[in-house]
Amino acid sequence: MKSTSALPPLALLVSGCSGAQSVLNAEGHAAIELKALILGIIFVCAVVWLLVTIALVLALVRRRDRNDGAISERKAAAVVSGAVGATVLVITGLTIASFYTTRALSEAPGPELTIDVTAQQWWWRFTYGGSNSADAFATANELHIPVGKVVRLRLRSSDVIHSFWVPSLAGKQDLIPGRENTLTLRAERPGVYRGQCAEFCGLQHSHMALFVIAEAQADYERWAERQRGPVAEPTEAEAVAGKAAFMAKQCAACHTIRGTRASGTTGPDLTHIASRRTIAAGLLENTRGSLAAWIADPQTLKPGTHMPLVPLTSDELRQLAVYMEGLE
Amino acid sequence: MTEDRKQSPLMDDRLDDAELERHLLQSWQTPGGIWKALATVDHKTIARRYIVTAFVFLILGGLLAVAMRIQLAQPEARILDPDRYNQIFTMHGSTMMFLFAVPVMEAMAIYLVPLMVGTRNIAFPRLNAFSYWIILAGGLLLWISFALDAAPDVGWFAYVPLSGPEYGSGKRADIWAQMITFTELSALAVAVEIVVTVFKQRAPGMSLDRIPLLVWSMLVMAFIVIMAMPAIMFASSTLILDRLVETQFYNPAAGGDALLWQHVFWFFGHPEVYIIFLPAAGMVSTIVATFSRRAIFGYLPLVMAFIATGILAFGLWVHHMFVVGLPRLGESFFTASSMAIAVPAGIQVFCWLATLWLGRPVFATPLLFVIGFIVTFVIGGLTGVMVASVPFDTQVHDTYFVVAHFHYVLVGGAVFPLLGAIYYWFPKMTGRMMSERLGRWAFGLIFLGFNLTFFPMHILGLLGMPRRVYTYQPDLPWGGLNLFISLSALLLVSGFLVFFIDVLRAWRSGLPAGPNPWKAATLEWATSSPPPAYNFRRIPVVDACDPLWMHPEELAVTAGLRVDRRELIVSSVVEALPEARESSPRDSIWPFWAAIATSIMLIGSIFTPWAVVWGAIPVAVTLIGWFWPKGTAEDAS
Amino acid sequence: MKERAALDVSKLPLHGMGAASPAWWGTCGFMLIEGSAFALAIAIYFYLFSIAPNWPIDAPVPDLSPGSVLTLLLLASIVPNILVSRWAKARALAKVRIGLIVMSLLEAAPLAPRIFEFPAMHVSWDENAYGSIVWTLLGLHTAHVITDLIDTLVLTCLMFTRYGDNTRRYGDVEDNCLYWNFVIVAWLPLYVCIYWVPRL
Amino acid sequence: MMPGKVLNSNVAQPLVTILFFLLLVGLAALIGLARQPRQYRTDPPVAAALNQLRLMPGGIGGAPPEIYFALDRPYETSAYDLSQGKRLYSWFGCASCHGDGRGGAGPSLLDGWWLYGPSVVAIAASIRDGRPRGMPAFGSRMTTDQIWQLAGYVKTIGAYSASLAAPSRNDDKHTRPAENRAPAAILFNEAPPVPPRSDQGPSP
Repeated sequence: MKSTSALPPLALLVSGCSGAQSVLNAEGHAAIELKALILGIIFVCAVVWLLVTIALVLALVRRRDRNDGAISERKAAAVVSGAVGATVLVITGLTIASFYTTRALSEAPGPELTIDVTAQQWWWRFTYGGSNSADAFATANELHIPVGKVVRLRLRSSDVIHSFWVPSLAGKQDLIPGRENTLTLRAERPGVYRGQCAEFCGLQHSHMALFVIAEAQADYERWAERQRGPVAEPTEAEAVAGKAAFMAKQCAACHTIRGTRASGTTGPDLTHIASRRTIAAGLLENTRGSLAAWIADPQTLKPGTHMPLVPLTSDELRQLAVYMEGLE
Repeated sequence: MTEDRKQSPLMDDRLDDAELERHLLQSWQTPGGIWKALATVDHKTIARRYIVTAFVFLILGGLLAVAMRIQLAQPEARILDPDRYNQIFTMHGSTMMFLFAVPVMEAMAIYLVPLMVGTRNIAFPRLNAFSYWIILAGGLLLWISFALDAAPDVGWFAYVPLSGPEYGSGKRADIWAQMITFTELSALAVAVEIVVTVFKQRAPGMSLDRIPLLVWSMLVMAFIVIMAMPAIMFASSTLILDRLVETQFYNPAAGGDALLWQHVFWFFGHPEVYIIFLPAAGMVSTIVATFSRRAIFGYLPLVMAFIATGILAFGLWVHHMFVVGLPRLGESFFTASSMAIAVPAGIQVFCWLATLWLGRPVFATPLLFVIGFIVTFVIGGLTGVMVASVPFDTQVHDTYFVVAHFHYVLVGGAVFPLLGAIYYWFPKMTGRMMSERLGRWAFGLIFLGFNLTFFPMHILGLLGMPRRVYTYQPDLPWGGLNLFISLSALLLVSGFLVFFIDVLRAWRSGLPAGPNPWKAATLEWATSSPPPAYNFRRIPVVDACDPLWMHPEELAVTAGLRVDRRELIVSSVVEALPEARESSPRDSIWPFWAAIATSIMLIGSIFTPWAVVWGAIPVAVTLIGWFWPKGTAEDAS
Repeated sequence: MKERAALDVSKLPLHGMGAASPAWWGTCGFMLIEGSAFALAIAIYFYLFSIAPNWPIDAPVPDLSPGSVLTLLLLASIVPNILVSRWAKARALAKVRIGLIVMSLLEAAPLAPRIFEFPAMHVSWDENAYGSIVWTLLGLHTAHVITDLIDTLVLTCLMFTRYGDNTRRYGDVEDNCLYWNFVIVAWLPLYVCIYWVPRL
Repeated sequence: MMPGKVLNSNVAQPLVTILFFLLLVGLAALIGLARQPRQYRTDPPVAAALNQLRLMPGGIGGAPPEIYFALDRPYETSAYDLSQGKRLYSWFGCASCHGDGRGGAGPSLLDGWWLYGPSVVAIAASIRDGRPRGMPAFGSRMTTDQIWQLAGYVKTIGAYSASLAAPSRNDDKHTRPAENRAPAAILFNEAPPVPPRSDQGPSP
């Protein structure tokens, strides 16, 4: 009933813009190290499991002689001690391996770029260039980084505990209220990497995705330049009407569009929303249709989200979507 | 005392067997009637209730799991809304951990420990009755709140600040915290009973090196409960204080700390796993020995491994917190200690393998479950080694890999042995045999269904699927595996269905078992099945680890106990030399009233802190009623 | 299975005392549980201490006098407590009765300075984490004092009834004395924590 | 002897347990009929109906629309809506004038004096349409649903007695007891109120 209205935009879901979100698809410095360690440990453990299972099967089906009592008891004691010794060796080896990986990961050189990450229910705010410098800008749910550069993320939460996890680039790190954590990334290859909140954070924990876009330094600079720049002024009549609706309706109270009256900080910064691949923290592909669907009824698409259902006429809705689409 | 001597009470050495049984029954049996049923303190009756209750919660928790699997079978499914889903996974975890796994292991201890150490009732039987009513009240609190749409929705470890005053609106988190208080209260009571029963009520001659391994494992489990549960009681109380009267334990703005919760919770939460696993290890040791037809290989190393596990269990809670940003050096220490616990686990597995190797295995259903246990538990243990590694854990923490890992440990490591134990001790508890044919079916379906359900979750985790998501998007490569898992879960459910059908069938019309159907070695098989209210006609005297194998024809017993009152033998801790003829309390309704008074106080305190004050008065009154002497023969000295 | 009488236990006492009594072990078990709880509370005190920029948080150090008076009162009750325990072991009914009355008073006495201890913290439980933990420590210990006081009062009444002169009751008195000693011993680290650690 | 035999302990115990369960699950189902699920989405027609505030002349006091009662007064009784209201209190900058509730540039919300009457509908109207002497109108900035949530919250913090459904303290530093613990009654005489007019609601 309610959900049928949600299906068309859902069916339009992203095809090209979701990078794989997989530990095994390692494209970052840390993730590559981790993948090697993970596969190594899994291999060792698989061998151990195989040996134990073989021993179990043999113990169950072996042919039994009449009187092998006392001798085999002693032999068994020797074998068991040997196996315990082997266990000690294996886990010592794994401990050392894991220790060296930890050390290798924490020996990264100083950061060439620092980005502030603030998590809130249920989206990500990325602030570039410090919070009060003139050319600082904020974006949401989409993190652009230059390939091959060491990027340091300052992780903070403004409500509950979240966890920043982009498996193709690095292991996860929690964002904890009252504390600041850091995570260092270095993408080795350009690409789009999907990530997701990994610590249960309430109703819409499932829909708190982000994309990391690693691109060549020049592309990154171009992107940052445009983000820093002013908002695109609407020219089309529909878009102009959309802007008016945006300012007149409740939208402006929570969202910022730099260069306009809209300066709310509760929701994501929309100055360059059209440059993003998805909306609503990775929920929908960023198209006019899904923008309209999202604005029309966020609570059906993402029940419990803090974006309220604002009653709009269909004209207003279309105009708003057109306006949003023009905010490149 | 002199008075009693003059009256020369009825002693068991002057009676023939039939006469003795009649008198013992008169002293020990609870007469029929609902009212009397509420007052009984027989450990077997209470344990049976505990077990039935725990399995009811297993079924309820399992149904929740099925609901989650239906929701996750396809991407963006809208069968459950996120609020309901969050309540369901919280209920599933809390029910399985606090209302099924821990209570059922304690229940097995309550049933088996007194029988295996050769005594007539558990120590503090009234406390035992109390503990049952308390856990029942806690379970009902949780499930009634679920029916009221007010079930906790913060996960079974209820991290603050999500569960704290600002973000956990309503009474949901308070209900979770108070449910914890109920279950811990009952667990602590049972732990004390087990410790004292094992220390002081062993049959004469059952020195420490002759204690059955199951009893050892239960003893270590009881000590872990005693050391670990205060942590969770403290955690849940401070949470409710934060929410109700504004203390600031978890508020960073006022000097508190969100991570403090995680430290305190996991200081309990990790040992909790061993509270569940160690009894299972004891069951495995027992079943392996019985069906290998030989004494367990490596009794001493096994005991040492149990104790080492119990101690190490307290040194690795931080491995649940590897991604919260603690200093790396400290994390490396916890990697080492977490890995180290693989050594005692390895010792146990190798000793069981050696026992099977040296013995002549009989492939009865209990042994099948043990074989399934070894295969799956080793996987769970090895993935445990994996997540103990800090760098490994940063990738799989809070993903389906971890979900797979702990289901392998808890279902593979504890539920498989438990099901084996039910098949093994069912004849003792009911006097009837379960079906071998259905047992094989149940084992086959559960083993296959379990592995098909949970093994793919490892892969899902590596493919990046976080846990506790109510849905996922269709473009993510998780759909196929999730559908496969949901279908496999049906197989697992059908296996449990066969098991429960077998239980019901056997309870009604199973073949009579006789006292010792498996030709086992420990004392519980020396009495009839089911055991009479007094457990043993005469208390056995023990001179070996496997008394019934050493002396298959006759049982050495004591003589000289009174039969006109409930009397048993208290013996010394190490050598089990008899020290006194102690009386065991009669049935009493007071524990029931005390449990009701305590429940009113605890539930009231969800709503107002003053409930602790006015609620304490009826609790004190019922406790005085409980302990006030009634002038029965049991009070004589 | 045939039974063979191997051991005659008819000469054993009908109730063990001290370590031969399950009740004694039960008391020890509960002391272990509560000891763990106290140890944990102290650990949390130091945890909060370690993350706070200054300690106590936004409050002067607590006044020494009520806590010290309470400590002295508790320590003073050790001697009569041990005496009562000995009399109970010797089954001296009259002495135990008097001793229990005295102990009831001595156990109620610390509640008076305890009332003044809470304001002496100069911080309310809801002001900050420091206030929360010291109030919790005091509250936890007060709960133990009150529990043991009620136990002592009930035992005192019991000793004046016809059930009084009974090995079990004497055992109960001994266990109660043991528990009161635990309440005293548990207080000492709390006292150091609450009153002296902030002064370091 | 017969009933005793029928109800011998072996059969009676599981029976008692199962009976107990059935009884209590039945009880739960009964109470369950009265349960109140959380609502995240207000249907636009419902929101429009909720927006029909019937106020007395002068905007003082009034009656909520019929639908408010049909919905069972959710904004005053649902803990979820109340805590959402609390969130909105900080998100929409109420604190810049009303402080933590004790007032500042704007009047105190905790002293028991309601300039326009203590009914939730008057509070909602104040938020939606604004009031003379500085209270801005939020009708264009908040949705009807949000206005009601905020109004419910504001009514709770200034209530005369604590209610079971109430949000509790914030994790930021706070200066007064949380809403769930103490109603504002302890602050009723704290600040001298603006001199009351008889038509501006009852005094405490």
